[in-house]
Amino acid sequence: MAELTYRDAVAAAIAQEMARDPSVVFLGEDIAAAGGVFKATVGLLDRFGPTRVRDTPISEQALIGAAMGAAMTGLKPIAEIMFSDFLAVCWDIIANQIAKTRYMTNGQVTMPLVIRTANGAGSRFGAQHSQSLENWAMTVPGLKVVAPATPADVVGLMAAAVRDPDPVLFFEHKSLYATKGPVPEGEWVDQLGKAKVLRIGDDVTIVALAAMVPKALAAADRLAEQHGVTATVVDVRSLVPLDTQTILREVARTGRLVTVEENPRLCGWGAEIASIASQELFYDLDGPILRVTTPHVPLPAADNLEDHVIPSVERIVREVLQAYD
Amino acid sequence: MAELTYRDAVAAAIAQEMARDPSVVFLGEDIAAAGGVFKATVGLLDRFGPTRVRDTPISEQALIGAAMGAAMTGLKPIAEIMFSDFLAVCWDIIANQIAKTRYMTNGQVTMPLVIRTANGAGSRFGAQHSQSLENWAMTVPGLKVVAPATPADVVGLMAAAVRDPDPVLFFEHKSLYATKGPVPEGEWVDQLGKAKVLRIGDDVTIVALAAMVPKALAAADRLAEQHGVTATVVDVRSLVPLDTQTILREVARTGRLVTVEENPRLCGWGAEIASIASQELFYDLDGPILRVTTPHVPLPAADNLEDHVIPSVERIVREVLQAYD
Amino acid sequence: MNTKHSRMASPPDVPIDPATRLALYRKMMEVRALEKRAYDLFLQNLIKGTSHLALGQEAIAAAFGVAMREDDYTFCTYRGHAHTLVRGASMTGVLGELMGRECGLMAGKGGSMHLTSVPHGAMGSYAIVGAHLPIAAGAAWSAQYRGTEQAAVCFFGDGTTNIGAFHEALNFAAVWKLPVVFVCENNLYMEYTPIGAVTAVEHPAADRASAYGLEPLIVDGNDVEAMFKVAQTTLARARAGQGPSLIEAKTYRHSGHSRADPAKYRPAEEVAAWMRRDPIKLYREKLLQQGVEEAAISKIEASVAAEVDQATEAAKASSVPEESIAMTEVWANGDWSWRN
Amino acid sequence: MNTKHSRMASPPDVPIDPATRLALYRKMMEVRALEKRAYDLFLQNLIKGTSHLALGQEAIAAAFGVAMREDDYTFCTYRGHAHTLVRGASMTGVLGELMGRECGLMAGKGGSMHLTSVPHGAMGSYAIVGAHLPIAAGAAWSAQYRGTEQAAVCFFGDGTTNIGAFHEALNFAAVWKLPVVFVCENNLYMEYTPIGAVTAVEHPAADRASAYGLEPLIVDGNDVEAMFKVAQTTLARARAGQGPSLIEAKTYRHSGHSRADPAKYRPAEEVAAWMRRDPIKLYREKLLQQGVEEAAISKIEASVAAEVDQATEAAKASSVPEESIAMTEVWANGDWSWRN
Ligand SMILES: Cc1ncc(C[n+]2csc(CCOP(=O)(O)OP(=O)(O)O)c2C)c(N)n1
Ligand SMILES: Cc1ncc(C[n+]2csc(CCOP(=O)(O)OP(=O)(O)O)c2C)c(N)n1
Ligand SMILES: [Mg+2]
Ligand SMILES: [Mg+2]
Repeated sequence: MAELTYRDAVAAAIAQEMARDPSVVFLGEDIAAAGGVFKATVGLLDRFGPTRVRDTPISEQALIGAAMGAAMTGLKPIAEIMFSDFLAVCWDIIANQIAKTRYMTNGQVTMPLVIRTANGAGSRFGAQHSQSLENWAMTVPGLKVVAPATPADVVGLMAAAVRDPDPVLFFEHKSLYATKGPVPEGEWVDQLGKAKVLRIGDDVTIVALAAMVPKALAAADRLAEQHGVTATVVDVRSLVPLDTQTILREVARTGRLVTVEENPRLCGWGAEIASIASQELFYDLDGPILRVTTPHVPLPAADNLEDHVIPSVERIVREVLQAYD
Repeated sequence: MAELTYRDAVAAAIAQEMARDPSVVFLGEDIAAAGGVFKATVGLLDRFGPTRVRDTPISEQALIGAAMGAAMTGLKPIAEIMFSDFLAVCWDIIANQIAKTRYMTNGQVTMPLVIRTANGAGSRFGAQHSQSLENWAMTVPGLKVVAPATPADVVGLMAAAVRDPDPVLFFEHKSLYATKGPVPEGEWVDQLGKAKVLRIGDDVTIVALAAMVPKALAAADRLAEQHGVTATVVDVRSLVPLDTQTILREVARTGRLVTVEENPRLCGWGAEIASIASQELFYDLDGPILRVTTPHVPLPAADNLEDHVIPSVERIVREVLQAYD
Repeated sequence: MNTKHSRMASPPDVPIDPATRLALYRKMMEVRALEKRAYDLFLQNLIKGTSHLALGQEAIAAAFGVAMREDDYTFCTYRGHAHTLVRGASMTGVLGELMGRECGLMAGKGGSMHLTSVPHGAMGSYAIVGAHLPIAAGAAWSAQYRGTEQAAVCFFGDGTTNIGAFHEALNFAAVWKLPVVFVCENNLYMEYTPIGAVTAVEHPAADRASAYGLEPLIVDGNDVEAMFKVAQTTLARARAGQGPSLIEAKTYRHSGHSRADPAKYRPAEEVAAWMRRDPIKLYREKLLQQGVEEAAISKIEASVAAEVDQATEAAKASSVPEESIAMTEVWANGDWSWRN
Repeated sequence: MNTKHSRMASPPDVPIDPATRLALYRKMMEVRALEKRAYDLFLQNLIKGTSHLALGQEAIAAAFGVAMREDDYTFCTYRGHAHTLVRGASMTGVLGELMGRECGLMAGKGGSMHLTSVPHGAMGSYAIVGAHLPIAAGAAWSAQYRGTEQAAVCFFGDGTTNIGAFHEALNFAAVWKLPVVFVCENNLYMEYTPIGAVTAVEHPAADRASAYGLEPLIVDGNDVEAMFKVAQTTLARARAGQGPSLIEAKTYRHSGHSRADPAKYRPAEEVAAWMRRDPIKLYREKLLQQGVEEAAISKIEASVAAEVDQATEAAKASSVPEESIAMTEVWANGDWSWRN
């Protein structure tokens, strides 16, 4: 096992796939010569050259459209959208074109591409550079949606995403870029659509994603140590496909479900999981389903305000105790 | 009471508000000289003239951006996005700019504008002209979201939306344009954030929106007549603000909740309501929460295929009976 | 008309050979016959939804259909029956799709606005204005990367030149020198609105060319030979690695924007003038003047008429698609499932 | 340099009066002092998040700040401290916002990238490239509709000229003849990438002007008087109902793109050459040459220095915002609630 930062894991994953398959190409703004604004793609230009690693103009529609056209004709592009908030400027290409073209053409077209993007809050960047937008992608049939929480998952899920014949939106969390963790040596490929049970408990199942995973784990520790409540923690990892088997199995076992979502509340991924559990596990539930989310407000910039709205370990603990006490 | 079509109600509502308030202006593609591609805005140009009713280029970002800039500086624009699917081409302006600017400026800016758009399936227009996208708007804090099911609600809710100081996304359903219904004579203004109980029953509460409302009513009739199941039917009308009081009261009373959504399943508005009910009414529920939705696929064009995927009266009846039998 | 070619690969000044001329005529006739039939089938309520015909604009698609290499890529719009057909897609497949039948190019799943025939290089019809310009650039990028000398051709209307994706795609393609030909079919209207009422310049495409370092190319879109020549030169330029071109072809649609539109907003004289410039009528006269036997022309016309009749019958005879296919091909494994 | 004004309202050829000259100098100094202070506060970790300074680009904002009418509208980007300040927003409000304090223009809710001061006509700083161009057009539309002869001025960078919203806004504003002045601050880089590497033309804004029926206007953005004159003529044109203008002001930023950027990608000679063309240094020399007393200049400098010191202390003394304000002002009633 090598120790890598989440940031370096991005470059390592892309390099692993580009080395393996010459049809993998990479494009985005400031990703080549500059190595990315988060320095997550440093070294790729030097290693793979300017025909495979290409800087683009500030033209998200053009670059995502180009990725689509290339994917339809034999390449496997990885496209970067610098901040997930900017998905909005090319949302038509993603939601209406990339997602639907295979279906509309009754399978004539295959769309093997990955859109990777820096998602999430915690950097005091304000309302237009901090959103958690996995649910936007989840609303659109035809998109796969992944959000890794660890360096190992960055590599394994990125590799799986690049090899997947369908379009994958790959949400990297900005506040995790500096975190470190072990990554298997050699080629490492994981599987899309598998959640991970990170901790086993009996009283409640906490389901979290991306930067909420370490917080959920910390909350589970505190619940156990200070309150005698033992929690299972599940890292969803992949929203589409969704590993309902793992999630529902754990919820059924503990009888309780808490989702921890960084997104503003309405129509977050937790709502979907809650609706599935409330339909399929009705008779197994011992108590109400709880969603801990950022309140339904845009994100403030000041550090104390941002910290106030994003779910914290304290808030997760407090809300779980309130709900189940 | 006058009998109006849903289509004519749109023009009547806009006319009512433009006649009342000279700061109301209306812009969009083919809305003026041509009266709109759905003929929902016929007569407005003649009545209010070309400085208030303006045709635009095919430039959704420009026209929605212009509406925003005008709203910030004293006007009350109504902007048309011809099909809701095209919201995607100006999603940045809507989701990142219009929705967040009041909050980011700590209230310095007010954003009184309405974006009206033709939403929904049933016209055999295929995957890029048939989507039900209310949930896209619902995911974004700072947007109000309305979807009328009747001509009276078109007028009353449009008037309320125009008078509201906040941005409102107003989803008109294409397949309802030809339907007729009574509209109060004289000035008619309704209230945002109020659901309507259309039918009272004891066994289950069916919550529906827009074109699913008449189907839910028909399903309720059939459930009563053929199966002895009596259903309350609630027309949500306004997703943000959401009238949880009315919805939860009816669900608590009947003990059961079924949502009927035209959107593809994942992260639909029904998921949000299900998650609220599963948290707040856990001990009042007598059975699992059921969501009847379009399956999570893009929409097919052929008539039999489109009919197959959109929730039908038969399917609502069948799924309700399966869930609760 | 401005037809500067200074930056183009040298235009082939060789006369168009007789076989090619008849091929051009035939392609135009095929489009005409198909579109007229589509119109009739509408009136018979055998086509549901909407449909956007290319009646009057046949020369542009036909010219490219003849000029393109088999492995080139076409990207077009909802008004794309013509562009799909000229690449070799079957009439039965096209009419079947419009009618929502199993024999349709996409078995009814896409519909009139999304005709696609990948085996013929018809890479899709896109119904949201502007989206396919960057996508076409991407296919051209792929060809460039793979070194295949394929070109991508992207058709769109005058109204499309005012949307953001147009601008992004043109700049992107120019900077990356991509082998893509952008063809603006300027039929003077964006839906019901005259293009001049919503555009800051007279020639919506050509007057923007310099913003991307490109030459303005204005062509008479109703002159199929002029179109054929500009198709050849721009395709050659693409294959030679000289980058994109932007063509503005002046033309006119004979019918309304779509099924729903009687096109009353157009001045009668304008319509009449353009009807006199019907590209098929013009070319038929020209062929006769050039000494082509009327019999050769009539033979084409009869053959096309028979073909469209046959296709109509085949499409009518085809059953509606199985409902189960509504739940297939979301993913490459054929499935639609989003969960385990 | 190309500075054709043929379609412009006649440029005022009257010399700039002494008071205005000192006002221009003072505005530049204010921006310089504020931005330097922002830089220092960063190093002291009193500013979190990110920040984009206008060091080296002061002349453009200053010229418009002096030329604009009080009720005109400014729209700018994340690199907008300068444009906000020159409209009259307080230094304390700006620095306080950067530091996330209660005294900030938006009490910390917006942050460095979203400075807004509506009472001063500073209608917001927008952090997603291109978005504010159509919004500025909308404010201009509102002014046109209300008949107020207000103008909107919209500042953005060279990199912004390649995004779709730029194209849509320019065409829209031209067709509707809106009173808006689009000011491209061409500092030669979009973030870390030289603008020439991603743009099909040499002058990213000016070479696009004709695509919207506008005159190309290239100005030395480091010459504050040249900027002032073009500001006056374009604002006059706007007020006279002659429609929008597009200015390309050539300039250079002294520091990196943002806090995180040491700007190593720029050739040393390029940086040195532009440092020699520091707009403030140039103008100081010019003022002295023109016979302005050095004392008058020093007095401005001292006064500005004192102002920024005072503002810094005031901002430091201001408390952090109450957490409760995170839950206000989503809606016009002050509330955030989405349910009853
Ligand atoms: C983004 C977007 N906006 C609006 C529409 C609705 N619409 C469909 S076709 C059309 C007019 C297009 O005009 P033009 O580009 O000239 O093509 P033509 O139909 O004349 O061939 C419009 C506005 C759309 N499909 N997509
Ligand atoms: C749509 C969008 N894409 C990318 C970015 C990231 N980004 C922020 S500033 C910038 C460069 C802008 O360059 P330019 O327009 O020249 O302005 P400058 O920063 O030089 O003043 C980029 C790419 C963004 N904010 N929005
Ligand atoms: Mg047209
Ligand atoms: Mg720049």
